[in-house]
Amino acid sequence: MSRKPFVRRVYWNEPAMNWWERFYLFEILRGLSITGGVFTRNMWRWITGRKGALTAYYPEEIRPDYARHNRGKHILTQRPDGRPQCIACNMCATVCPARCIEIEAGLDPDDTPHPKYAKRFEIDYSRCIFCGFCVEACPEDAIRMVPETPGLPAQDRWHMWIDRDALLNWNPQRDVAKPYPPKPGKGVPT
Amino acid sequence: MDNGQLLVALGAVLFALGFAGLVLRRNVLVMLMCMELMLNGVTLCLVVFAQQAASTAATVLVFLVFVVAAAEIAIAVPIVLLLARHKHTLDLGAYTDLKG
Amino acid sequence: MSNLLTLIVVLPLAGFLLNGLAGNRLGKAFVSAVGCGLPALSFAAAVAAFRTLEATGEPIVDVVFRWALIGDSAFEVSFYLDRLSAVMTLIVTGVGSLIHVYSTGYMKDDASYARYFAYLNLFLFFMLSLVLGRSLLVLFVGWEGVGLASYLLIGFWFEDPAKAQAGKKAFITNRVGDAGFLLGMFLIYTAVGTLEMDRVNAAFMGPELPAVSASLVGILLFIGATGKSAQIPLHVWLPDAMAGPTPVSALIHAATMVTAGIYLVARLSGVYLHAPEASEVVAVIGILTAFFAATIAVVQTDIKKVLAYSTISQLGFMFLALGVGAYGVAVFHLYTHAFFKACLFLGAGSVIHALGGEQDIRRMGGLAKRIPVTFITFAVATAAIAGLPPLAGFFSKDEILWFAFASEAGGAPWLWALASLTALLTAFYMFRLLWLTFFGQPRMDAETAHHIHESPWSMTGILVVLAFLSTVGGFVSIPHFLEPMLPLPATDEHLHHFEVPLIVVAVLIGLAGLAAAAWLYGGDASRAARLGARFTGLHRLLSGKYYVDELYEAVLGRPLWWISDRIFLRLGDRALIDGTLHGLAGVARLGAAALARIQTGNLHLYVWLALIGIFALLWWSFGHV
Amino acid sequence: MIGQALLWFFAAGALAGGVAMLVLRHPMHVALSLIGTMLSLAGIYAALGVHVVAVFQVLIYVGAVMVFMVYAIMLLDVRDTSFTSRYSGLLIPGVAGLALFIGALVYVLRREGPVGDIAPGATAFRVERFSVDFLHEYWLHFELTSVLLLAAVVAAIAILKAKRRGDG
Amino acid sequence: MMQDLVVHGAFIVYAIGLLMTFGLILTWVERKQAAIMADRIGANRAYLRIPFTQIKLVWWGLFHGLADGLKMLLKEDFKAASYDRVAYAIAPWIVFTPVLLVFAVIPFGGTLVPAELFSGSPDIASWFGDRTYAMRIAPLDAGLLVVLAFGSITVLGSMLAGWSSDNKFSMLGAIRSASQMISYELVMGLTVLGLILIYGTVDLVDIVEQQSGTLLGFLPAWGIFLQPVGAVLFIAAAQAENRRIPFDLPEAESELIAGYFTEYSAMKMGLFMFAEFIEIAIIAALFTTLFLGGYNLPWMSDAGFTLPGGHFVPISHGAAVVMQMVVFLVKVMLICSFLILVRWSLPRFRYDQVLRFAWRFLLPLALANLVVTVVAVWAIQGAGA
Repeated sequence: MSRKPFVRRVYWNEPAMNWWERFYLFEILRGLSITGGVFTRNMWRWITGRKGALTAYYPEEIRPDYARHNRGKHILTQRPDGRPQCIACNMCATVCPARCIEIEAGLDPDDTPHPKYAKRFEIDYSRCIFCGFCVEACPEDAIRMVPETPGLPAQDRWHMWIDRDALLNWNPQRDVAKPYPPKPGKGVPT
Repeated sequence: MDNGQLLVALGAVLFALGFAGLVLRRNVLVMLMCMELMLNGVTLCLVVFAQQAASTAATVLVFLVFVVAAAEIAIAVPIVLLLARHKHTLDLGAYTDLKG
Repeated sequence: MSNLLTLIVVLPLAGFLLNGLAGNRLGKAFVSAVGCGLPALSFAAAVAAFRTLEATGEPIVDVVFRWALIGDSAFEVSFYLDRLSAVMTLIVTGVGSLIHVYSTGYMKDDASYARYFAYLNLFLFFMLSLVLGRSLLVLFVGWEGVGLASYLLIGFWFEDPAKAQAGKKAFITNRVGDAGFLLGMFLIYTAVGTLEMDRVNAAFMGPELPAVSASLVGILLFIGATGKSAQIPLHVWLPDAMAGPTPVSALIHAATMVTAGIYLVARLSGVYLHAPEASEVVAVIGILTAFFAATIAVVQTDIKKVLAYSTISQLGFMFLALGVGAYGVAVFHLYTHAFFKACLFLGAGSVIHALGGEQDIRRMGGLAKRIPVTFITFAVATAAIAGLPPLAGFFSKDEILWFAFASEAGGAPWLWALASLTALLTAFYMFRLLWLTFFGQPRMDAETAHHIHESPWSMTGILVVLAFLSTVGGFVSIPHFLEPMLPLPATDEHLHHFEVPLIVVAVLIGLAGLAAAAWLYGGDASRAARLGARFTGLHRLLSGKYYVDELYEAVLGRPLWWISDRIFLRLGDRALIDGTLHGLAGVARLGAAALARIQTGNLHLYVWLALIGIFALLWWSFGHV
Repeated sequence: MIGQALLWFFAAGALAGGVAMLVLRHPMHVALSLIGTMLSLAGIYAALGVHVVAVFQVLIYVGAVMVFMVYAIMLLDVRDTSFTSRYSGLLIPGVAGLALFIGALVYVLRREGPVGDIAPGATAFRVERFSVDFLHEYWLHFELTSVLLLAAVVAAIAILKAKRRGDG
Repeated sequence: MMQDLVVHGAFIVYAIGLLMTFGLILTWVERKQAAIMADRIGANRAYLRIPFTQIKLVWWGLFHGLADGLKMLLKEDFKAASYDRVAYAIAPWIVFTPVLLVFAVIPFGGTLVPAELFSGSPDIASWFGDRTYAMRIAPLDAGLLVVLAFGSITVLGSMLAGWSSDNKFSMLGAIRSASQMISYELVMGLTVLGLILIYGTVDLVDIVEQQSGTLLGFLPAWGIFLQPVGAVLFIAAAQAENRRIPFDLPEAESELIAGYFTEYSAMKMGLFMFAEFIEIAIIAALFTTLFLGGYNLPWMSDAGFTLPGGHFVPISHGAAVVMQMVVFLVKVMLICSFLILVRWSLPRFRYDQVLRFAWRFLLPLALANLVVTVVAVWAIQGAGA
């Protein structure tokens, strides 16, 4: 067995430590004082009843400053009569990389322009990756994403299984011709 | 049977058991451990006698036995490791290099 | 503060530990601060201790701990400060600190800077425990310790085998002396029952003398002193010891360590007062050493070797003083010698530094203008050692001469005569050195000459301080300061009218040396060369250092070699021991052949045999216990 | 009363451990039973009131010796005849010898009569007294112990070096 | 006799309850503190619903520890095809038991005088008579040594666990754990030696009692002021003994999955975790005892407070006992919190760095500390004596 002594590789940008830093102990104390300072500060806030953390207390608290173009929620658009615009073509379900859309088609002979409709339209939000492909794929503009955040956390995974009615009821888009609903806090609705 | 006799007898029996292990077992490590057992029996007897005589000398002896045991193991175990690496066996029967 | 003496001793030790353990990591500034600061603190503590001593008048004793308890006698590690050890302590710490500072300049570019200062501090520690130790045992530890430090420092550049060899030589030569020292110590212990030197002195000065020949003790201890202080016949190591860095030569092999022998004899003056034979031996050895070393120095060409032989010679002077009972005077000369010899060595170091490592005086010359500070200080120190008034050497040497002449405890005119001759030689070779180095035409090659530069202030400053001390140091009358404990011997009343003429003679001697050197070397070099040609035999004898090394080789080395080869190796080892062993082995082999059947190599069987043995033992114990 | 019961309990534990050492096959099990014996002995010492020895029994035997042993067993995963055949060829004479040995010891013990009861908590084993005596009266032994340990260190390093050479 | 049993029984119950509570709570404290340090919210989901109501007791997620414990208990004990069933089964207990036993010698309060405590009811008071009890379980004069001894046993457990799992990662973890713990035990022993030199005893009660009072008039006479280097070394070595970050090489997740207990599940694994968390409490208690004066508060004695001005405020015995216990607990909690702070602040060492740190940094430092202590003690106690 040949023993090759371990030689530590020296990188060109390796910072040189002076002996004070090499001594290690004081640098450790410095590091501890930094983390300890953060701890005491947050702890004090926490004790005095304020929020001792930067993170949002999701889902009870939702960040107000999501990006403007964030699209976190699907909706199904409706025809003027309130029925979904979806024709159950399954394109969205096909294109979905996460395979989280399930559609069961139904036949409605009364409705001659659109005899096929979605009897069941369900999205598994525990698997959705919010890629927006479904919106791209839809030929009927039946599915859209709106700038909201879904109340995702749930006690069990079935609560994250959103069905058609819910998708319609969230904030149903009644008029196809109209653009997206007004942005929050952006003046009067058009 | 008083306590003293019990413990001395226990020490003697442990010594005998250790010796028997040394004689009987094949595995070198086990034999080493049997030697430790013998030392333990001796220590027990020593402690009993020391307690009776209330003398520090015996206590010192006990302590020395401890040290000797530690030193012995510190050397014996590496030797066994070397032997095992050399012969690929722990069987004492294989170590007959010192045959006269 | 009660533990002042311990503090004095321990501070350099702390320096050694700090520099030795952490020095390489913490950089030169740290090393310099620790290496120079702690000895300086030690010096401050020594001054404080000295003030306390003068204030109380009582010797300070500082018991550190009990070392060993053997039978009824306890050996303590304790320190003892009276006027004698106070003088020594001040010299050691003071000169030591100065040389430390000097070293920061001299060793600036050495790779082993921290190691150097660690060793130097270690040396100070041992030297201080030598000087301050109350018991001979502590003194011996210091004695051996300074030997160790000296060994380490002589061989400091141990990559050079010659230098390592020199270190070894010093160490081994010292061992010879140490044997005598140890024997003397044993003798003292059996006779007096203690090794504490003040008690030993008291015992010998007391009403009933210990049942031991004081002379024998004295001679044995003196053998130790000859080893450490480089006296005939153990002087051979000191010239070689110049292999070490020059500040080391200045500190160890000129100012402090080699005077340990003087200190030992002076410290045990009680013994020597009752040992006229021993004193006589001391005086004769001293003057012989002084004379012969001086003659050798006349022809040496290495600047440091000249100084080394001069050191041996001066130590001989000190022993002469000790031998005629003038202990205080010996210490006085020790004290002045520490200043001017340190100055000379450091000056030599400065010269060597200026010349980029050149040590041969034949390739120097004309340096006076180029390195003026070094020159002036060197000249002052040279004048001091030559005994020109009013410099320090004049006073001490003059007193030695006077007591050699007139002391009732062994003074004799022939001692004086020889000492004066030596003094003449001293003056001569020192001025020769001065002339060859600083005057005349430059003889170095052009490249070296181009680079000559004055040393940094950390070196020249020290030189100036030491030159100043060698100028004024003589006005401190150490003999009178030490009179209470080291009384001067009575002098012959009839000779008192010689005192003033002798001084005049001494001054004249110094001037004569100066004149002779100026005459011989002042002009062209031809005069000296002609003189050398006329006395070729003598010159060769002197350059060969009387062939003492060769003599030892022939008288001791070869016979030992022969004895160990022929008798011990061939006869004793191979024939007797090996023969016996082989015979026994043959017998054993025969027996083993018979027993080999049991040796199966099977450990279990062996354990069985052991079991049978235990049974046999038990059986026996049933019958007998 | 409780002390007596504890004594018997620990004695039984030690004995069981000792016997198990003879019988068990795998060295690790042997080591475990030896640890059991040692801890039982420590219990006995503690019950006798000699806490120092008990502590050292645990600290040195269990904490150092047996840890080392277990370490060795852990690293040496050799499976050879010593695992398949537990005993050397001399099993029956060995057991006979053991019986004889124990018989002899018991005989001696009975012949010598009672050892005498022992008082728990004798002062010889107080930490303070022990250490003071050790370092004052038996300092030579103390130093010799350190020499022994030094020798052990040197030997261990020598063995280590031998290993390196063998590998090289 | 009976009285001793009662009192010691109470002590044992208290100690075990204390340790178990600590073990449970610390699992939560660790996460919560990490969250707070990292500007997060942290464990706050587990709650306890009062039966038949909708009142949820969230209490900042305090019940996470309980939930963890229950989860561990109720999980399937998934047994690997282990190399050695016996060793596999007993290994967690070998780790767990000594950790609990160590607490036996740690004094968690001052002196208890039951008669004075029950001075209200003369019957009980007379039954107890004038007995006094130092508040710790086992009155051993070798207390500190016991701590070290039991500390050395836990190594065996981790080694057995790693070996018997028959798994490379476990084995590596076991080897790392053994070498690391042996190395750091040495450092710990040497560090404690300096303290023993200063206090002149290994009895923890004695050590604590010597830490009452003040140093130089204003500092509490705590070990940390006498042995500051020792305290740092001790806490580093203890952290390493406990195999926690930055010394968590034996169970480094990114390298060894979970180290020597990779193959363990359910409560066996829970025991390892529990032992680790209890050991934090033990280390904190030990540190408090050795370096922070145990149950002592500056200016407080058994009888009351002596304020700097000389003003004396007496307190009753019961109050004193409770206060001492509370002081001890508070100190232990602070140290626990500090240990967790360290754990969440420093990155992990490399394996060779851990050992080099022990042998080439901490050990020389401990030796130097020892030498300095020896010299100082010797200088202060007087040379000749």
